Amino acid sequence: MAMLSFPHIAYLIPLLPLLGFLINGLGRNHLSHRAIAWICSGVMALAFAASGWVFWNLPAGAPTILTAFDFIRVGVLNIPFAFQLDALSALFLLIITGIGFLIHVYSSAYMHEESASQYGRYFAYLNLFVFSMLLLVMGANFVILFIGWEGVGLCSYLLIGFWFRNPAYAQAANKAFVMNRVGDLAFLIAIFWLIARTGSVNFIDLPMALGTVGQSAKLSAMDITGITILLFIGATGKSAQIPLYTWLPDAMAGPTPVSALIHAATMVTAGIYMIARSNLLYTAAPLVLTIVAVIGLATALLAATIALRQNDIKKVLAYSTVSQLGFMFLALGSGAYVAAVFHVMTHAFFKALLFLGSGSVIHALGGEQDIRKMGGLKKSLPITYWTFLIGCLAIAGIFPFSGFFSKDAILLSAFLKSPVFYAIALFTALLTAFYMFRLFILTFGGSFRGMEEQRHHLHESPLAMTLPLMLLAVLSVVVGWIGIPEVLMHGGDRLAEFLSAVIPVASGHEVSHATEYMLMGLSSGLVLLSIYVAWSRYKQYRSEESESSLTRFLDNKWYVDEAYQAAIVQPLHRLAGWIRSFFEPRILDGAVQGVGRVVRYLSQQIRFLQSGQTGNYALWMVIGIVLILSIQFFIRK
Amino acid sequence: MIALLLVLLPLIGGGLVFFLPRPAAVRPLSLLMALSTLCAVVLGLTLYAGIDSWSFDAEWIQPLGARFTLKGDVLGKWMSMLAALGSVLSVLGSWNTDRKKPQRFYGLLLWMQAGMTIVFLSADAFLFYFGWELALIPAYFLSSIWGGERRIAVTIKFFLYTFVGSVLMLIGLIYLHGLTPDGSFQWQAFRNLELEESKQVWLFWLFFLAFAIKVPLFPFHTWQPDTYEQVPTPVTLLLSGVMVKMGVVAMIRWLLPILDIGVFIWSDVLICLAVVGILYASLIAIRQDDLKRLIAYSSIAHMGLTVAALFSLTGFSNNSNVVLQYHLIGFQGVMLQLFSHGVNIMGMWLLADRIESRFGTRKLSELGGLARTAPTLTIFFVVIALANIALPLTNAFPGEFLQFNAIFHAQSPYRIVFLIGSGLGVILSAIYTLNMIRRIFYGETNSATENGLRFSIAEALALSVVVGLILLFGIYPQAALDFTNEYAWEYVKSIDITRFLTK
Amino acid sequence: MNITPYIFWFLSVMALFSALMMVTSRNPVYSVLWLISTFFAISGHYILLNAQFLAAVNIIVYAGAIMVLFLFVIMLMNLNRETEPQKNRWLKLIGALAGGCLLLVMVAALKDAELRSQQAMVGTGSIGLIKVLGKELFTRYVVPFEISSLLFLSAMVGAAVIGKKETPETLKS
Amino acid sequence: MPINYYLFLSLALFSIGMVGVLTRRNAIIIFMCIELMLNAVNLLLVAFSKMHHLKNLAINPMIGVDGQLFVFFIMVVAAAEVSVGLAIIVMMYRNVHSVDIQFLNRLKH
Repeated sequence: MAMLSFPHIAYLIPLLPLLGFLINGLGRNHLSHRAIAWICSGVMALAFAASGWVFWNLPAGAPTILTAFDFIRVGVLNIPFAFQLDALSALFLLIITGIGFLIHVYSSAYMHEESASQYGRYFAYLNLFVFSMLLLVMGANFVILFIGWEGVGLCSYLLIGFWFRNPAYAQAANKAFVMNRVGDLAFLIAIFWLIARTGSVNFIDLPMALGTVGQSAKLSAMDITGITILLFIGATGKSAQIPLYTWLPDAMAGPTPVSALIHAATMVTAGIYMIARSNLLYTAAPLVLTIVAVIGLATALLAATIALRQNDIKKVLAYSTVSQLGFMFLALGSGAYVAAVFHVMTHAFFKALLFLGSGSVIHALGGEQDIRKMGGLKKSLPITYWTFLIGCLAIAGIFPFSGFFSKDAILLSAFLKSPVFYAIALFTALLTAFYMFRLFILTFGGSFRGMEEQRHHLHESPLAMTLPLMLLAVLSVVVGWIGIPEVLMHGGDRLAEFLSAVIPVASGHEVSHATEYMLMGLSSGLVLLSIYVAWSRYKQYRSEESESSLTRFLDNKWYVDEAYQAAIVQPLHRLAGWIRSFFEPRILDGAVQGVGRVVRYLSQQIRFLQSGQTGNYALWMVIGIVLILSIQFFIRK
Repeated sequence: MIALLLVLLPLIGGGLVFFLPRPAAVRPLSLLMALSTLCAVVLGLTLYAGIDSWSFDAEWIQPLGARFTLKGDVLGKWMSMLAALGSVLSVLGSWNTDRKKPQRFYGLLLWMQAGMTIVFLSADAFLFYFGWELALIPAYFLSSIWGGERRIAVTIKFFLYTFVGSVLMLIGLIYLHGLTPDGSFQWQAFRNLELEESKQVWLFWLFFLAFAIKVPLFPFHTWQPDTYEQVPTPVTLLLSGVMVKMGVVAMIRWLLPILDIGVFIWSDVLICLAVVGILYASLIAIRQDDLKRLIAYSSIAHMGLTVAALFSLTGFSNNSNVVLQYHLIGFQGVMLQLFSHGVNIMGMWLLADRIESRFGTRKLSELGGLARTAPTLTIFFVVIALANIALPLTNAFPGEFLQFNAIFHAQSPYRIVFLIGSGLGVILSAIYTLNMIRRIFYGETNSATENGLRFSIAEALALSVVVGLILLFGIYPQAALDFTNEYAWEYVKSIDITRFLTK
Repeated sequence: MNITPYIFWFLSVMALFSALMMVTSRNPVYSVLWLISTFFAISGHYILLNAQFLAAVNIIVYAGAIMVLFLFVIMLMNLNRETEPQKNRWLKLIGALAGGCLLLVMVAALKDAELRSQQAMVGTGSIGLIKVLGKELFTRYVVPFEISSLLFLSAMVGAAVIGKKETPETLKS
Repeated sequence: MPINYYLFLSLALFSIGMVGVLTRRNAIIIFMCIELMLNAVNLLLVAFSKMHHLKNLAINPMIGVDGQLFVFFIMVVAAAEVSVGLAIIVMMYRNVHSVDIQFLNRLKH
């Protein structure tokens, strides 16, 4: 079967989740829970298998382009509906389908209390999301990428608003979509710009556009800067960076597995994927790279400080996600695209693990999300406890957990970019370790602080939930070993080697091994210290009522939401209201009606002539005759 | 022959329906007529695609020099397909609605279709004007007899407003007619005039105002929300799905090729108006509580984008192929979007009608929670609403994508401003659409929305057709682009005004 | 010494004076009488112009039949008192002014007309004689003449229908 | 006689009739004024007929007959008009007990 051989099997990867979406979407009223779960997880497993197949058969070197059909072909503009298979997309395919599969399995238990049709709806959305995400990473040009980009935004919107009866959730869904659209607009303009200059949106045409293949460049320096900035603004929307990050914490309104899949592991990393994909452009725009690095760093720091004071288990994880995404942008900005992709990968595993773990906790507590009302869950939820610990260690960056390697690579790249960046990044990493262990200790350590009836119902989650946890825990440990730095193991950085076809290995800055060891030791030591501080601070639970202006500032998340509200939303709202209730009816329509009113007024006046008195009519007639005669005889001479 | 058939079928069918003695047979008969028109279009596109079958020419009003000339170029074919489709959807969508005097209602509806088809196909300015008014008059009766509470005032406003435009256009037509050497109203004769700049500058406005009012373009739009709100929804469906396209089609056929310099001179102003209109209408839509008005404003915004793209196509190419290529891209976007927006907005009206008739209100604030009680409605609504805001893989995306490209390539120093302005419309459209979805479907149900809603077979069929078209042209827009490609290329070459430089 | 101008002037003055009196009399009956006087003056003019037939018809039809009809109606309505409500004085003034203006304009316009030098044939000429007119009327103008009889018939019927008293019964039917 | 004299006489009569129409409110008087105006015109017609007769006598001895016949027809029409008009006035008087034209403002509505 030709279809099942490489590369055509790649078509199956997005089509399978689409099939799952169609079956579940159309048959959600007729299928049982079990059937839905099996179909969805089944298509994901198959898609994962197909991705694996693609991954192993991937030829080295030039990417494989699969063109399904012409999407838009007008004149010089040719946008094929094509997929690009290369190291980068194959890697993302594996992550998406793999984690996607695990989360589907997990969801089958987590969402079990929903009615069959809601259950079907949930899985249909989830499958649709995976489909869109796969389009995003497989697309061979910016337009297909954009299709997936908007698609994941839509699914994110649908899933955040899954429990639509709660107006706040629906509002959060709207917010997410709209903020994403802001970024999308910039992305779109970047695409138009690219089309205007090069007439092509294909990734494989980028080197040509840059003039690296023996041709003169089609893009001027200004074009490159503009396009990359716009693309980056697009990425800040999707990947929740300053200034468009505030939707992500609100997006926690969705079911927890959704947060794990979409708002931690996959969708939010789309921005990193996109920039890594267009790394050639970014490398040619050093100014923009610096901007990316600064924004990433600022976001990382900002989100980390906010996470320090959050009490909602998912909110902490959400801010930590924002912060980690900031790290990835820092890496991108430092030119370390591989490190960014590496961190995407490790982060996908450990953050999915953490989210699923928190889901398990929430599930056990019957929907409780406030960590002040948790504690002492270690005994009742042993699997969750251990896997969560692994996740925390991974995110904190303890050797040999995966986070260590990826974070270390990022810190190193930041150091190469500027020691100041390094210092701030390191500080952020310490904060990360601190708030993660604060979360961990408050949740699992100490004694239970919840209600009595919750205590009775405490139970470990079913196997369908714990199995993904365990698998992810294992992966969170081992996945980092594909990118062991050169200094620890010769040829250990297999990831960079693997990606070298897509992302040229940067040469130039090299640091001595001693420096590298020192940086590694410094960060590890400080992180351990920070964990210890957290442990000593929170091993005995005390309420954190000590209000200072700083803590209040952090509690209110730097008042960013309020600032946006006051600076953008409210004025816009008021402007719209003014137009609707004043400008439109009074001025514009008023002008239209005014014409009518003037005519009516004049006719009212003229109506007095029409008194009904025949005598008057005769009088007017005579006057008219006189006038006409006068004109006729005296004026027209 | 096909072209004549397309005009005659609804005209005669409308007459038959109008004088039908029994109300029971009205809907099947009008559906039959509408479907047969659609079949005729499909036949014309497949079996009888030759230019002969799409042309018709006969003596008409000899003293005036007016001829009954129908000429189905690709634009005409494309839009008469939309008109036929709109008519079918309109009949299907109101299949279960009882109305007083249905004979008159559906008869007028079909006549309206006939008028619009004449506009789309005519190659004679007098015939064009005739069709333009023929489409308007049934609309007047339909809304003044079957409309809502404020129908009389609103209908008068609608009629007078559009009529003012028409009269201005008539003046322009007569003026051009007087200039033709053989006293003809033929398109080709007008085209051959190649007027000097000083005349085009003011003649342009005579035509433009008529078309802008029809589209409608900011600030000539105030008739539209009122009208759409008051008019019975099957009529609104035709009005906004097809009739407003008449304005754009008229610009494409009678404005850009004939008064090309006038268009070029004013293009900055026009694009600016269109872009302001996008933002303006979108902002109003954000604060709109009435579902039908909201859809009306969204329609204004989207048509604004189309018009902006259309007027970006004008200018000098200096015989550079590249510029023409980008004009081609933009024009293809306009062509695609004309059809797509028609389909989408018709879908929106079908749903709005159903919601209003089922729950007795159009106020978003009085709806809510329908996602739970009416899931099928929700799915249709979300799909169509998202198509309306041009989500990728729906039909509006390729169209708007290409249109934005056109704006980016406009020969105007302000093109970046225009691009960003119209781009902001994309964000605003997301805001109002999602708000609308949230307020209708999310949240808790109330007493009105507690009982959901089921679709009849006819309605489900109509909506499925809409969704099918949305997905077809969303996933494979090339089908439409291939259809219009050759015509579009000839067209953009013909509106290039570089030839005036060499004169 | 030709007497014709004197007769002309006399008749003219009489016509104008009677006309003025007709317009200004309060009592409608006086108005009718003054109008009859005017008609007589005009008939005199006709005779002066040797339009004998018209002079006769004018007296018989106008001064005789029509004016008697007026008189009858006025008396029938008992309008012989000076009961006519007066118009607003301003309106009267404006009316008079307008009429005066008309006269002024026409006179001003015509006083320099080239036909100033033309003469009307006075006292002689045969066209006004009954024989000539009658012959003409029954040959060339026979169709209009017959049609005018139809006009009279319809006027008669019309007058009868309009003048019929409208009772509730007739209204119903 | 110079035609001017007749002309001005007719104009004067006509204007007097016009002033009467404009200033009086009694329908019958107005009617009579109209008759006066008709007569003024008649007079002028006859005068002109005689003028033409004089002028073109040599060419056509019958010229000018038409003018007088026109006067005749005007009289015919006037007679018919008076009969109908008076009938209307009578009816109006029966209905509103007045012949004041100020009551006849139905045209306003």
